[in-house]
Formats: sequence, structure tokens, C-alpha cells
Amino acid sequence: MTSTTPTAHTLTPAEIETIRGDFPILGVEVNGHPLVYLDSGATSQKPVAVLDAERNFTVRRNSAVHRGAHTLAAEATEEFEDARETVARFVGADADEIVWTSNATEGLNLLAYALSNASFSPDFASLKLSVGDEIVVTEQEHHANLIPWQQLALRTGATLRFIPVDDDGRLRLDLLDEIVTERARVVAVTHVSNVLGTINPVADIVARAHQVGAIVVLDACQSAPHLPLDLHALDVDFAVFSGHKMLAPTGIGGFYGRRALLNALPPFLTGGSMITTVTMEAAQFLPAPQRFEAGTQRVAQSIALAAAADYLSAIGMDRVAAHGSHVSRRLLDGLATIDGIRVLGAQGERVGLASFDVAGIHAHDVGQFLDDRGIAVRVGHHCAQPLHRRLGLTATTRASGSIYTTDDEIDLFLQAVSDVRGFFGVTS
Amino acid sequence: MTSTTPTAHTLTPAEIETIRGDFPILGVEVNGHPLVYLDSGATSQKPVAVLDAERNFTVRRNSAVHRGAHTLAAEATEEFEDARETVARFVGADADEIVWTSNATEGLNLLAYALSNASFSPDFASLKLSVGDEIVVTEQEHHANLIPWQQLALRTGATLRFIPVDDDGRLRLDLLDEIVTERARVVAVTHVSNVLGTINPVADIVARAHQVGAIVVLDACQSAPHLPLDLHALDVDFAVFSGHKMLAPTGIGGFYGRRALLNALPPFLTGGSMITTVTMEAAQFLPAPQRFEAGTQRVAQSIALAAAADYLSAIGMDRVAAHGSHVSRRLLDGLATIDGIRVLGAQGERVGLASFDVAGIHAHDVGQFLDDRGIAVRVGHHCAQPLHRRLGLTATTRASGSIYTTDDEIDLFLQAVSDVRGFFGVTS
Amino acid sequence: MSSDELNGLYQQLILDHAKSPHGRVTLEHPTGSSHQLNPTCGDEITLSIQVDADTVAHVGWEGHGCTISQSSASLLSTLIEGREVDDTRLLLEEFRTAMRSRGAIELDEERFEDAIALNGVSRYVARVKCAMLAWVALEHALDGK
Amino acid sequence: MSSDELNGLYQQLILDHAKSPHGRVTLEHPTGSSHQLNPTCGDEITLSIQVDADTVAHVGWEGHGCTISQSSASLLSTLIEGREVDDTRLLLEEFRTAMRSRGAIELDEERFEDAIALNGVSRYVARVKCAMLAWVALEHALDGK
Ligand SMILES: Cc1ncc(COP(=O)(O)O)c(C=O)c1O
Ligand SMILES: Cc1ncc(COP(=O)(O)O)c(C=O)c1O
Repeated sequence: MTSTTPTAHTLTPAEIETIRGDFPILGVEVNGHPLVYLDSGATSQKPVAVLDAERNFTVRRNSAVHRGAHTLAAEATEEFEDARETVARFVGADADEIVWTSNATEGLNLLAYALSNASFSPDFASLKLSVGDEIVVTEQEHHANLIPWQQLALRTGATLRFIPVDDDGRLRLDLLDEIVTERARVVAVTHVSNVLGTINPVADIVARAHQVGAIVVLDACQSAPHLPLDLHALDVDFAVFSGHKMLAPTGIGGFYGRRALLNALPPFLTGGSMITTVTMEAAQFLPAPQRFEAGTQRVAQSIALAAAADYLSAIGMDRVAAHGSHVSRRLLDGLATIDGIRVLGAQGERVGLASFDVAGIHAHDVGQFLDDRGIAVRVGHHCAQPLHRRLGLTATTRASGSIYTTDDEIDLFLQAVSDVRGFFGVTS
Repeated sequence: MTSTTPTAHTLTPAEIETIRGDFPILGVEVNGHPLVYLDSGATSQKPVAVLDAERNFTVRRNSAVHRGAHTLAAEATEEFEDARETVARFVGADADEIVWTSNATEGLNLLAYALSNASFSPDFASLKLSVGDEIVVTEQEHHANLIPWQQLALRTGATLRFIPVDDDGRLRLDLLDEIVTERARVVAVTHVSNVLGTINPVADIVARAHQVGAIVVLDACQSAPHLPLDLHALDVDFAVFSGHKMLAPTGIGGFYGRRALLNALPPFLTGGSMITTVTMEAAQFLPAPQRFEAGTQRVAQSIALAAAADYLSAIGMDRVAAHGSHVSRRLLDGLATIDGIRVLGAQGERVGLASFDVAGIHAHDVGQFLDDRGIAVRVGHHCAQPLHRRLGLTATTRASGSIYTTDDEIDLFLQAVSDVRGFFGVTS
Repeated sequence: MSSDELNGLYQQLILDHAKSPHGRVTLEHPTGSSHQLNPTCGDEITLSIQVDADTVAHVGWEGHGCTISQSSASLLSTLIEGREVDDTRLLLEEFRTAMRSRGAIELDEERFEDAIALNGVSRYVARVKCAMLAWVALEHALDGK
Repeated sequence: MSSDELNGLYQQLILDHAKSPHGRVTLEHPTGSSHQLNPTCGDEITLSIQVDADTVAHVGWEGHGCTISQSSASLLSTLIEGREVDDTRLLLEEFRTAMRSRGAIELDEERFEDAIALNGVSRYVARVKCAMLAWVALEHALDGK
């Protein structure tokens, strides 16, 4: 589920060249250099197959889904629901367990608001949160998997607790039983840290959470694009992912809920297409997933996300993961040879991503120096201020790859990093 | 603002032909007939210029906005903010008053949830709603502008009231002062009814609401695509619109808030890119519009919506409105000559849309008959069950046009409608 | 003027059943009843059955809707009155399978008699819900839901 | 190895100011103070001023950030100490205008002296915020916010 099959081969240089041919943006120049895009952790680039799927739908079938009865509308509805099926299969879920969202952030807010709606209605007593209940997150979380829970705690009176990390950023599983107790109602954890790239021991957390009757929410933002994902096998209760990080357009994401739980949740957004009977006084709601899809959906983007899933599946997610491992190793090995570099996160299984600090040089300046050579990396706190604070840093530089990342690109990046300190006149 | 300039000329047949050339889908065949798309009220078709804007961005500049510091990210941020500026100008607002959403439904939920968040926090006392306060909607509303307010009333203890309609579907303005009283805190009204096509007297409602200190929320879903829109001149406090109804892709919409009020609202969705400082315990939020834009935004779609606004502006919204008037007149005049047809809504200013009942024949059957000739119309309650109930109907058939709608298409539609009753063996 | 497909969907028998439906009665002693609604168009049906000794003795329904939903309710009534409960359930499954088949599976003439006139519906994905409405109500009425 | 543009952004003077900044002191009797933060990278500055009889008598700041934000704070300190409040406000507006000009408007050498080394920043839209951080803090400190 979360580990790469040992027999999967990494992508060959020839395969990567073929893949690169599918991504028009990789041909652009930046500051007189060919673009070296190492910011896929923020958002990935998109292959022509995905762009074409979206456009073909728009110019052949665009019309209102689940509302219209004419031929175009019926065909559009079919394509839209087929897309749900494809994406569900890609993450190891059933179609009626997948709700479309704009991004992972919306999915996490959906759940946090639905739970607070449940807390204020007698009809949803089993999901109610109140004073004395606990919501558990981790110190590794992206702000998207932290602030919605802070706000839910504020709205319901529940207490927010967190699993801390050690000096290497590893989750302190030794404290798991102490932190996740009978009072825990929700445990929200990231599958892969977007700062560290390390893969978390989800199974241990799920086991403990379920032992105490808490629901588990998985942030699969950084795993869905890079690892074979089987949500049923992981046995989590809810999960979120963003299309734009996995070769799909912006504006589309998925929210997974275990069928029984999803149907037990009250709605979040309300409006058209999620109701049965509406009077001026009250409304009755459809079952999931429609209950959570108020208003006109992101139809073209859903179809594009299915095309992205198909593109990744055609390569094979085990091979995608093997390539990520390879990228990670080359990044870590290379950075280890450069003076004054501190890489964040433990050794071990990782996706193709490395965040680091350059002694004496601010990440913004590192990023600017790299950008001058056409190398795009992310600098800052990567929406994980608490983790940075815990590791004693304000901002770091992050290089993150994808299936189109070549060894040559990594080497250009490493060369640039080793030149940074000379340029700024810092020596160790 | 809401009326067409009397001097604006309707589009000529030659101009419409040119416009049609920009919409590839208008060339498809349905059931052996050229598509006659009269379902633009549900979702419009999209011109090549819009599709190209989205694709060009994606293949040249796609990267994370407001997060990255590299060249691509800086350029993407610039295009994204330029798009906001363009769309703001299109609706008569300033850029920092426009928040991106997925659709109008999300915008209305944003406001309803932000107001309930304000109601549970001492920091936002001036926006607090509680028992004794009233929220006012109208009997014309789309479910999107009704159910979120029902839910807000449930969450806060406020009371939901509504301005009823008369037998022609006209708002009962004679009851305005009686219904919108000092207890009213929010008045939510649609600019143009998606069932009737009639334009509401927004100015009267705004005047009364502001007199009693209530905020006015305008559902501009059916006006933004069809009329010159000047939100500042209309003097509403909040407004929503959906891109997919105004030539843009699915998955993008706008939420307008008067600057001071917008900045006084607490956030709705929380997560990355809307914060200043985050600890494990609490978060501080950025000013609007960023405060309301958690997570990775719909960047490509925002840029496409700006392209759609540019496309409409190039035609001229006064001429778009004149064409809508023309479509409306031809539809109404034609339907008036057919036996057994009841058209909903009063005479007077309308966008190019008509909903009707065919005596003795269910709307589904009318729609099916039309579809057999390639004519796409909407059948059902059009997400306005209360209005249908009030007018004594369950389902109606709706024909709705756009800038690409020709006289010939309307005539094909009228011919088909006059053949419906014969086919089903119903005679008056 | 209208195509063969459209005439296939709206066979004369269907138009007749819609105009003069069977089973539009109120049962005095129903053993099960269900109200079903099509959320897109607001069509509704309330269907009741009276089961005596494992047999569906009586069927009665009321509601409003399109030609397809009305004729389907009418044809259902003629078909299942007097039929054993177990066989009624089988018939329901056969009907569902055919309707969902997108025209690939036809209703068995021996089993469905006049109701085979509904065969055309299965090619119209958006209308399958209309044909199913009464049958879903029947299913729930049988289950005592 | 590095381009002219990059050298234009990171002039030696800027690197020197970032390494040995002016004004990193704590004022005993500040009349105004402001804390500013760049939300993308978490860079922070707290800048205090002591205004005596319409003149910015003293400036002191602390904080951490990139070369651009640190050198900008340092250059600001050298520029405004002893300057009249009204002229300081003018200078601030001139600085903002140049920084937002995308390279179209240069800082006036007579007015800005060494600080013209920051001219290169205005072509780097994403870095303008870094250069502005101390100046925004100055603005708020002047306003007593
Ligand atoms: C008047 C009106 N309001 C609200 C909506 C909801 O728009 P959306 O589904 O794009 O959120 C619509 C369209 O469906 C509408 O016509
Ligand atoms: C681990 C993780 N969680 C959540 C998010 C939020 O995703 P989005 O901004 O697409 O909602 C991201 C990416 O920014 C992420 O990396």
C-alpha cells in the first residue's frame, strides 16, 4: 500500500524522455536556461493527455450534469460519473465513497464543518463533538490539516492535541497511546510530509485510533501522486487529495469517506443538486456523494483528473514510486556532499523530495540564486510553520520531483546549491 | 446598471454567425440533427478564446501562486491577480473585493458560514446573528440562495422570512416594509430569476434593507452573463456569480464583498495561504481577499474566467443585453401563438429565457420530444421547488439562450413545441 | 416528423397506459406502502400493496409524473396483482437489470407481457429513473420500509 | 557563472549591508514601533523610531530574513536617522513607487544615496515584499499604529 514493490524498476532515461515529451511546459526557458522544474510538491505539471481530455469534453459534451435530461446532459453525466469511478479505483475506494472538491483543503474543511454541524443537531448524535472530546493531529501537518481542526475545536469546545516529532521530524510513536486516548474522536495525520518527504506509519496510527473508537483522517496530498494508494487497505475513515499535485488541472480534488460514515455525516455546502424536497422552511438531502456536491460541479476538471489517474496508472504506480525513491536518493546523496547543508527529515522511505537549510544563507536567497539558472524550487515554510519552528528554522529550500524529473536536472540543481555559498561570500 | 441602454443594437445575424464560429460545440450533431442548445441558463458553452487562455497558461506558466518565489511562480501570480482585476472590473467592483470560489453556491455558503462563525466569536460581535434576528429571502430563489440561509438560521437561532411572489411570480414589493423590518440582518435576493427570466427591482430592496441596517446579498448568477453589471452602483453588500454560466469553464466563480464588510468577516475555509502566523494552538489570518482563499486556488480557471469577461466585454454588455431582450421577445411572442402553453413570469424586462408548461404533457416528455430533434432544453424544477409549488406546478420546460442563439434556432424550438401535443395525442 | 427511436420510446401502448392508468386506487388495508420521489423533476409516487398469504393481492398507487413513470406504474399494477411475493421480487430484479442495460438486455415477453413496451427506455439513461420510480416504491413496500 | 541580472540584484553593497547591518539596536525611548511579517517565508522585523520635534532622531530594528530584507532595513536606517518626519514620509512613497515599478522607475541617487543599490529589486516582483518589509514597518511606526 505505502511501500514500493521491491521488484518495481525505476523509470529509464528513455522512458523519462518520452514522458517529458508529453509535458509542453518542460520546453520553456527561464532566465535564458531550460526550465528545471523542482517544485512539483507545490503543484505538478500537466501532460497533454490531461489537457486534451478536458478540452474534448468541453467542445463535445459540455452541459449540466445530474440536472439535464437531454442527450448532451445525459452523456456529460455519464462521463462525469465514469471519472468518479476511475479516480475511486486509483485510490482504492468505491465510486460512491468519493466526493469531488476543489482541493484537499476544501475536503478537510468539509469534514470539519460537517462534524460541527453534526454537533449542533440531535439527528447526528453519534458524530457529536463537545467539551472533553479530543481531536488529535501531528506536529508535521500542513496548515490545511491543522487550522480546520483548531477551528472545529473552537466551535465545539473539544480539545486539540498533537503527536510531536523528534529532532529528525519523525512522529513520536512512543507517545501514541498517551496522546490518542479514549477521549480522542478524530485523528488527522498526513501520509507523507510535504516538508520531509518521509512516509508515516499510518497502520500503527489507524490501529490505535480504531482501538479507542476515533475516526482517522488521512491527508494523502503527497502520497496520491507518488505511491500506490489503497485507502480500503489502509483502513482509514476519511482521506483527501488534490488533483493539481497529481498531473491534473487546478480546481479539482477528492474527498474519500468510508461508505457508512459518509452517509452518516450531515451536509456541508448546501444548494442545488443535493436535495430531494425543498420548501421555504426546510430541505431534505440526497445520500452521499450527491449530498456533499451542492451546485454545479467541476465537471471538466473531474474528467481531467480521471485522465491524470489513467496516465499515472499506464506508467504503473509501483514504477512511479520507484522513480520517486531514486530521485530522493540522488537528491540526498548529492546534498550530503555539499558543505553547510542540513537536510530535514529522517533517512528511510521517502518520496522524491528534499527540504534543506544552507548555513548562513536565507532560503529566499538560495531560491533566487537557483532561479537565475532556471531552477524552480520552493522556499519558505511550505505551509508548515509549526514543524519548521520545532526544527529550529523559519524557512527552508525544497526541491521536489515528479515522473518527469531527470538525473541531469538533479545534477544541475546540486551544482547550483554547491555554488550558492560562494556567491554570497559565506564560507564555513 | 440593470437595464439595457435603449440605444444598444441587438446582435446582427452576421455577428452571431461570427460568434458561433468561436464555439466548437455548436457544430456537433444530436440525434441526427444539428445541436440547438437552449440550456445556457444551466451552463453556457465556451469559446475557443477561453479554452486557449486556460491552456496557454497551463503550458507556459503553471506553478503555485502566492507561494513560490521563482520566476514561473511570480509570473503565474501576476496573471492570477490580473485576472482578478479583470473580473472585478467586469462586475463593477475593485480587485480586493473579489474572492474566487468554485461557483455561486460556494459563495453563498461562504457568507452563511462566515456569518455563523462570527456569531460564535466575541471578536465579530457586529456581525452576530441570534434569536430574534431575521434573515430574509424571496420565494423566487434558487435552492442555492435558500438552503444555506435555512441552515444559518438553524445554526444561530435566527428566523428565516421571505418576500412572497404574486401569481405571475413578481416579488410582492407591497409587503417589503412589512417583511424587511428592524429585525432583518440579511436580505438575500436574486437579480434575475433563473425560472422566470425577469429582472428584479434590486434598488427598492437595497434601499429598504439599508434603511433598517440589513446587509444585502445579490445572487447575480443569471445577470452577470446577460446584463451590464455594476455592483458598486447597485450598492449591494455581497454578491455571487458562476463562471460556467458566463462562457468560462466549470469550477470557478466569484464572491463579491464590499471592502469594509469583507474585511470584517471571519474566515470560512482555513488552511494554507490565508494565514500570517500559525502555531499548533492558533492561527492569525491575512486580510481579504486572501483570508477567504485557503489552499491552492483554481488558477487556470480564474484566468479563463477573465478571458470570458474580456470576450463578453469585446462584444459589449449593452449589446449582449439587447440580444437577450430580443431572444426573450421572440420566445414569448412565439409561445403565445401555441395552444395550451402557459409561460411563467410577468411581461417586462427579461433576459433571453422562458419557462413554460404544456397543458396535459409532462415537462420530461416535452424535453424528450425536443431532444429527438437535437434541441436541448432544461426540464424539471430548475432548483426552485418553492417557486414552482407557488405557481401550482411541479416541473416546467425552460428554453434559455445566449449570445450564440439565432432566430432560426428559436423558430426550430417553437415549431417543435407546437408539434408536441399532437405527438402525445393531447388536444385542447 | 418524429424519429423511429422516439416512437420506440413512446409506443402507443405506453401513451395509452399513461392516459388511462391501471391501479390508481387507494387500498383499504395495505400491508406495505412507499413514497418515492425523483429529485430532478419532483415527480412523486405513493404505492401500496396488500400481501395475503405470500401473494400480492392488491396494488394501488397515486402520484404524478411523466408518461414513462405513469405508464410504468400502470403496467406494474397489471403485472403483479395476484403474483407471489418471491416471484414479484424476481420480476423486479429482471426489470431493473433490463432498464440499466442501455438497450443490451430486453424484457422477457413471457414474463412482462405488455410491459415489454418499456424496452425502449433503457437506451435513454436519463429516463431510466422515471421507469424505475414505481418499481423502487414496490421494492420498499415489499420490504415494509 | 551567475548572470548580470543576479549580480544587479545582489550588488556588493547589498551583501555587505546584509552581513553587517546598521541600526540593529534597541531604542530606549521609542515613540513608535511596528512588527511586520512576510507570510510566505515567515521573515519578521520589529522596527522602532524615536521622533523628537518632527525629526526621526533614532531608528532601531531587529528581525531575521533574506539578504534583501536585511540590507533594506539597514539602508533605511542610514537614510532616515535625522530626517524630518514629513520628508521621511515622502521618501517612503518614493521608495514604494520605485519598488512597484517593475524596473521602470529608479530611485533618485541624490535622495537615496547608497540605497540605490536596491534598484535591482523592482524587477523581481516576488522580492519587492522583502525590500518593503522594513519600510512598511516604518510607515506603521510613524502612524503610531
Ligand atoms: C439564480 C441562480 N442562483 C444560483 C445558481 C447556482 O449556481 P451554481 O450551481 O453554479 O453554484 C444558479 C444556477 O444553477 C442560478 O441560476
Ligand atoms: C501534505 C499537504 N496537505 C495539504 C495540502 C493542501 O493542498 P491544497 O492546497 O491543494 O488544498 C498540501 C499542498 O499544499 C500538502 O502538501
